[in-house]
Amino acid sequence: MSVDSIRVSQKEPQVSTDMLQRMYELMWMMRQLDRRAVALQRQGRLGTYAPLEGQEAAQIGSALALRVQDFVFPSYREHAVAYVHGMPLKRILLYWNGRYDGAMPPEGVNLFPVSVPIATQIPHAAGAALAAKLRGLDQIAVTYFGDGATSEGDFHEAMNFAAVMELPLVFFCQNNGYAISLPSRKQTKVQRIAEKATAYGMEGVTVDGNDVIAVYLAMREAVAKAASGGGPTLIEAVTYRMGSHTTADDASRYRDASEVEMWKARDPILRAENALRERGAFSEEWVTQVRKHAEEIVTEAILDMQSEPPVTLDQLFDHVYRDMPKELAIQKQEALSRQAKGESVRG
Amino acid sequence: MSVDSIRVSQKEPQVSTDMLQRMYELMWMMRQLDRRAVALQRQGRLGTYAPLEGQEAAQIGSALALRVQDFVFPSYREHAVAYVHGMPLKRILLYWNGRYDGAMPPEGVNLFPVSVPIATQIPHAAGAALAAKLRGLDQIAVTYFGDGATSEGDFHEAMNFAAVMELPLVFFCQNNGYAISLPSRKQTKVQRIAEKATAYGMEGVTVDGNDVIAVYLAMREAVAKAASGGGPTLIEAVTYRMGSHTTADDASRYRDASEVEMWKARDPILRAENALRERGAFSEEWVTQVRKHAEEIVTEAILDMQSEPPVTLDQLFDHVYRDMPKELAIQKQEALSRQAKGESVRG
Amino acid sequence: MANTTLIGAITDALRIALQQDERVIILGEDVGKNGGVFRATEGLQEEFGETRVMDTPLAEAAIIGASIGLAVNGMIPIAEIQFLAFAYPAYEQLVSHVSRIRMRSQGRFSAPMVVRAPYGGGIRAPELHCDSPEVIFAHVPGLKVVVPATPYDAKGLLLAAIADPDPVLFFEPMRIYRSFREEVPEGYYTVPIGKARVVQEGTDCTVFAWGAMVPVALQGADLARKQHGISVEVIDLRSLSPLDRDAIRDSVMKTGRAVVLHEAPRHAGFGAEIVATINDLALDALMAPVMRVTGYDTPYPLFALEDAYMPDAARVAEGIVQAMNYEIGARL
Amino acid sequence: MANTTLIGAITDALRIALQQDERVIILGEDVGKNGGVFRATEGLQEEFGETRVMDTPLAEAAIIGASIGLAVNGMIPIAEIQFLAFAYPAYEQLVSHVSRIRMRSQGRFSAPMVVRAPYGGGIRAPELHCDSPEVIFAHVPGLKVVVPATPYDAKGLLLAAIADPDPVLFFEPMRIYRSFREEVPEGYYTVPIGKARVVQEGTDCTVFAWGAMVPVALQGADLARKQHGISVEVIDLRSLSPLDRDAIRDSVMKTGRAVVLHEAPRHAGFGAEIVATINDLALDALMAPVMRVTGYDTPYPLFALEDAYMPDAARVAEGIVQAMNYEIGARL
Ligand SMILES: Cc1ncc(C[n+]2csc(CCOP(=O)(O)OP(=O)(O)O)c2C)c(N)n1
Ligand SMILES: Cc1ncc(C[n+]2csc(CCOP(=O)(O)OP(=O)(O)O)c2C)c(N)n1
Ligand SMILES: [Mg+2]
Ligand SMILES: [Mg+2]
Repeated sequence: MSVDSIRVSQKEPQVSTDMLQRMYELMWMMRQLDRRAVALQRQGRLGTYAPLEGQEAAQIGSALALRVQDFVFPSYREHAVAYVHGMPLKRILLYWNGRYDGAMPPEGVNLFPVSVPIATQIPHAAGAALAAKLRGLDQIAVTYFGDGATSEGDFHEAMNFAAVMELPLVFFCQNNGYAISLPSRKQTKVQRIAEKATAYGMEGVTVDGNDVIAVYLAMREAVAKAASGGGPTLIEAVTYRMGSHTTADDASRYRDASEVEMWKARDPILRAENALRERGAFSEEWVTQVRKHAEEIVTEAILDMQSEPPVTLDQLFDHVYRDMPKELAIQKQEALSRQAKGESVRG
Repeated sequence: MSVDSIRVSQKEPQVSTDMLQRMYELMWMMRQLDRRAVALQRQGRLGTYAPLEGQEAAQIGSALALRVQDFVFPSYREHAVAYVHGMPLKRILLYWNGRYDGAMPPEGVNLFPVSVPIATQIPHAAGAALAAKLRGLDQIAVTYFGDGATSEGDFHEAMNFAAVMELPLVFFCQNNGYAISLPSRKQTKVQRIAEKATAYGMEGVTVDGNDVIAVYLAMREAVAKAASGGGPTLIEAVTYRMGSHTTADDASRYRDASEVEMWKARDPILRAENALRERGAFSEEWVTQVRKHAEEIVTEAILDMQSEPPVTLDQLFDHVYRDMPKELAIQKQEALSRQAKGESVRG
Repeated sequence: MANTTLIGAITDALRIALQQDERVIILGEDVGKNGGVFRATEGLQEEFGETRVMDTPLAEAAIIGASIGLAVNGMIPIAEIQFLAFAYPAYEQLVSHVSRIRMRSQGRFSAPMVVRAPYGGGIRAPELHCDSPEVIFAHVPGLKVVVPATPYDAKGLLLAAIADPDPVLFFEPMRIYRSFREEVPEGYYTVPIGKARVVQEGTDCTVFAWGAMVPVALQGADLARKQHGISVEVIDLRSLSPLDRDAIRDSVMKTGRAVVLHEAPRHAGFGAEIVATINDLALDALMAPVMRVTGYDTPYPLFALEDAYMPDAARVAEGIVQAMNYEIGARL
Repeated sequence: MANTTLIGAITDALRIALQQDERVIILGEDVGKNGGVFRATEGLQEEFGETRVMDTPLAEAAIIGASIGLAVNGMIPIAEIQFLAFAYPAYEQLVSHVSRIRMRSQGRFSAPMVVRAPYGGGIRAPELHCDSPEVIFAHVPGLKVVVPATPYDAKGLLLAAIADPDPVLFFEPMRIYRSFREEVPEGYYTVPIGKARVVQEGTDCTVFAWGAMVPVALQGADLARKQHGISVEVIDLRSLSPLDRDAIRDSVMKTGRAVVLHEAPRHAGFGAEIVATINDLALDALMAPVMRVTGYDTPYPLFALEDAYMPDAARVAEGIVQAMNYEIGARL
């Protein structure tokens, strides 16, 4: 068990420069998306949004280590994971605009919808991993959650299930130091979330969550282990949320500016930039290109999101059950006739 | 942390012979009660009952280490704990006869009623310990539960609360090897339940649960630690339930006779007898006296239980709220008039 | 045809489902070697192996939560909760996830699964084994709630539940697990979910019941007939969600009087929904208030008091007679 | 008198309770430095210290479970659940323990405590923040369920809840946390739990509502008056358990028609209990079926659809008009 060691990627040059550039591109793009989303929310053009800034390395490093067939069960802040795993940016934005398209990955993308109630997605991952095992699939399940989630019963029950059933599963905890306003030291008495794995007889790994390569390597190892029958791993990626909990939150109420400054210096994108520079793979041209590209993609996604047709009442009624019960069909008719009378549905 | 060492009491002669004799007496008495209760159930004179045979040392050793003011939150099998902490035997029996008197300790006895839903009592203990701490009382809380209970979310959440809040609390797990039919190795991947304490930054102790002195000493230490502000401890007492899970269960369906035989050799009463013999404090006269006394007490409790007056409808209606809502008062009147018309209340 | 009990019919249905469809698995506490605490899964692990009939750790939220993952990833889990009152810790998973995954993903994912749980009182069981919290599940859109009252229905409804594309909660009235036998067809058949059953026709008053209260309804009807010559229709709702509102309307339109019977406390119990359904669809025919014969508004008591708590035939007959004797307008 | 919002009145009540009684403590997620996600506990930790206003780890079952232990051991805990939909994991503790400890111990122990939780929709909140599951709590004997609709009531009912010898669930309609202000007395006063409030008198039809639906009821009543000259009585139930059945009876005996309004899905929602209460006590006066204007039988949707889902004034007026236009016997 490597619970107490924060892995340092520099010792392990197992990542190609191409890959590192790809990581950088993705981190840059997601940061753009994130900042634009916060701005859109301020303008009233997006609902409450949960920003990820600061956690790009943890999310992208881990998601890049997954295979397309692996099944991801995210919390609500894993926009970058979702994107890397195949969810279009437009849909990610639509979710935060209160639209179901955002909870619906394209066919073939094994991504469960966002789970808002904390830790509730973790047992789902255990079930999916069990299904993969029973069906003999070359597939693992991965679940993402925060430091706060580890206090919930669902985390515990799922960890225990996975360990005792030796499931192909990676528990990926982004320890960003806070659960809304609660600092980790008031959340748990252990120094490292990864220590919690001990209680289940599971391997726990702590990784520097702002080091994209370190995260990638730790995840790749855990995925390989799970896929080859080695059972589950708990990975703790130590990171920091630079912004507020959501756009409805004001982090300055409970965090010191000095702490935020300290973490700014550990910025994951800067770190990747430095790593690229060391390899001589960072140029102004290249990065200008990267930024321009990101800008384009993000802008396009936002425009796409905004030009989405209004929602229809079908989305409210048609998928409660596969076959609509009679009473619900009557209610749908009533709703349609109310709508026809002039009440409109917000889009 | 002494997670991996099963403490051996013989090395620590910190228990007086008087105390050891008292332990023996209590164990003997509770075994009598237990066997009589099983017999009563077979005769239809008691409801479903959860026998404790085999777990006398774990229960009595630990309960004797408590102070009268300490607040106990038991599961459903802790009849011996309840008795040692001040609950009359008669009431213990009444509970298993479906009577509320059995869930109501005498004034001054800080014993919460039996908790049937597994692990749900554990957070209560955290709350009581927090109250003691906030009020500055010289009181700790103790909660009892089984190996199976450690898989429930409530166990986890309460352990975390207690550790992070440094509560005066002892978590006492009787690991009797089974949760109904599920053997511990299918319940959890760790060898020792006490290892689970690590996840919370709590001390975990495994003790030979069939060695009454060892249990007593471990508990005394944990109680002293909690009482002096040292925070919570998880104690695992390794023991075995000799009988079935309840009188509605048939343990032979899922346990080998050879396993049961092996544990018979580790009988806690026999072990205490040997310890007394070593100290020259065990004689046939004495033990005859002990048995006779136990017999008398238990028989008296059973007779008392059986001569209890029939229950009244007051017990159904009067304590749902302190002040009976109007609608409930109407319902009580209806029930009373139905009863007057000839329907009787089973007692 | 086999002469079997309600629980025997359940075991039969489970065996058929395991045989027919490889995706079907059973999971829960003590369902394996022990065959469940009521023996509903008796012999199934031996027959189908540990990967089809799996004992889980003691954790209801995880049993239901994992079932969702199993279902969205290609399996058809049948989860057993040992007693329905122990499903409370899984309520979150049921409400926030099981019931919503189809809608949340607009059909991209779904959770075809069955949750079986014995429930109800009357067998001198220990505390908290006897709750009848049907209403808290029936209220949740996206779930179906089914309660069989006969061996025939138990088998047919359970097989329908397993075949259903949506999650079905299947509540088993343990009081009548073994209280009578009936001929049940061998092999596969289903009873449609959402259709009530007219147990006995009558013209003066309808009694609505489900599960273990159906035999009580019949006894009460019998008393009312013998003592007062009242002709009572008895309807077994079988499914609380979806509810067969047409059957409720049709019967009350005919009889003009109704009694609702359930074990749960009255206040905001499922009986209120039946009264409201009659209000919605058959108010004009109603010649007396619908009588609610239910548990009192107290927790289900320890068993020394359960006979006083549980509705019985006398109370049903009392409700029927009250409905018959009611004079419209008397209270105005 | 202070001019304050509903949430301001709650903060005021909490401050008074903390001042008055040393046993009172507040616990929950983010209630301390952050003052709660809605700022209901703003400034209280600073004023009373970390031992009176305590941030807890993220674990609802433990928050409620620990509150029981606190209460039986001499404290009066006020637990905050961040949003009511996150109380589901604590449902077990509420049903199996909070509600039963007095009865189980025949009064030897009791759990005087308050659980506060914002609830309901209409504010474009993220998914699963908007459920209105009142009925699943109102059904549970041993609990009281209170919902304020005005700043005055919020303060008085909350202080009554804190003084109550039994556990009270206090559900706060977040949609009207800050939507209007009203004069509220300074200092201590209580509003009795279990008494409904006649918001507006009327003669033709009664609308029953609570929480954020009370203003909607008033708007709907206004529409009905303006467009159709209908005189509508509006009653704010304030407490769903105990329910003021007399107030329901009295009003319907007078008006003869009723509309029940709530956000939750209709099926087995609390509206059914109101219909059933009218059936029990005022059927003879009823000139039309009670109309249920409620959320549809779907999960509370993502917010792009919430306006379509939530009952509004137009739907209330529609319900009133339907009740007025109903011809008795037309369906026979
Ligand atoms: C069961 C539940 N309780 C409370 C909340 C409200 N809530 C939303 S996010 C959050 C903090 C989560 O912290 P953490 O798990 O560390 O994730 P992070 O937000 O830091 O990514 C809380 C308390 C919730 N969504 N679900
Ligand atoms: C929440 C809950 N789930 C299931 C049960 C049914 N049940 C009663 S005892 C038991 C096993 C408990 O095992 P353990 O915790 O080891 O305690 P022991 O019986 O061995 O003392 C189970 C599953 C229950 N009472 N509560
Ligand atoms: Mg966090
Ligand atoms: Mg055990």
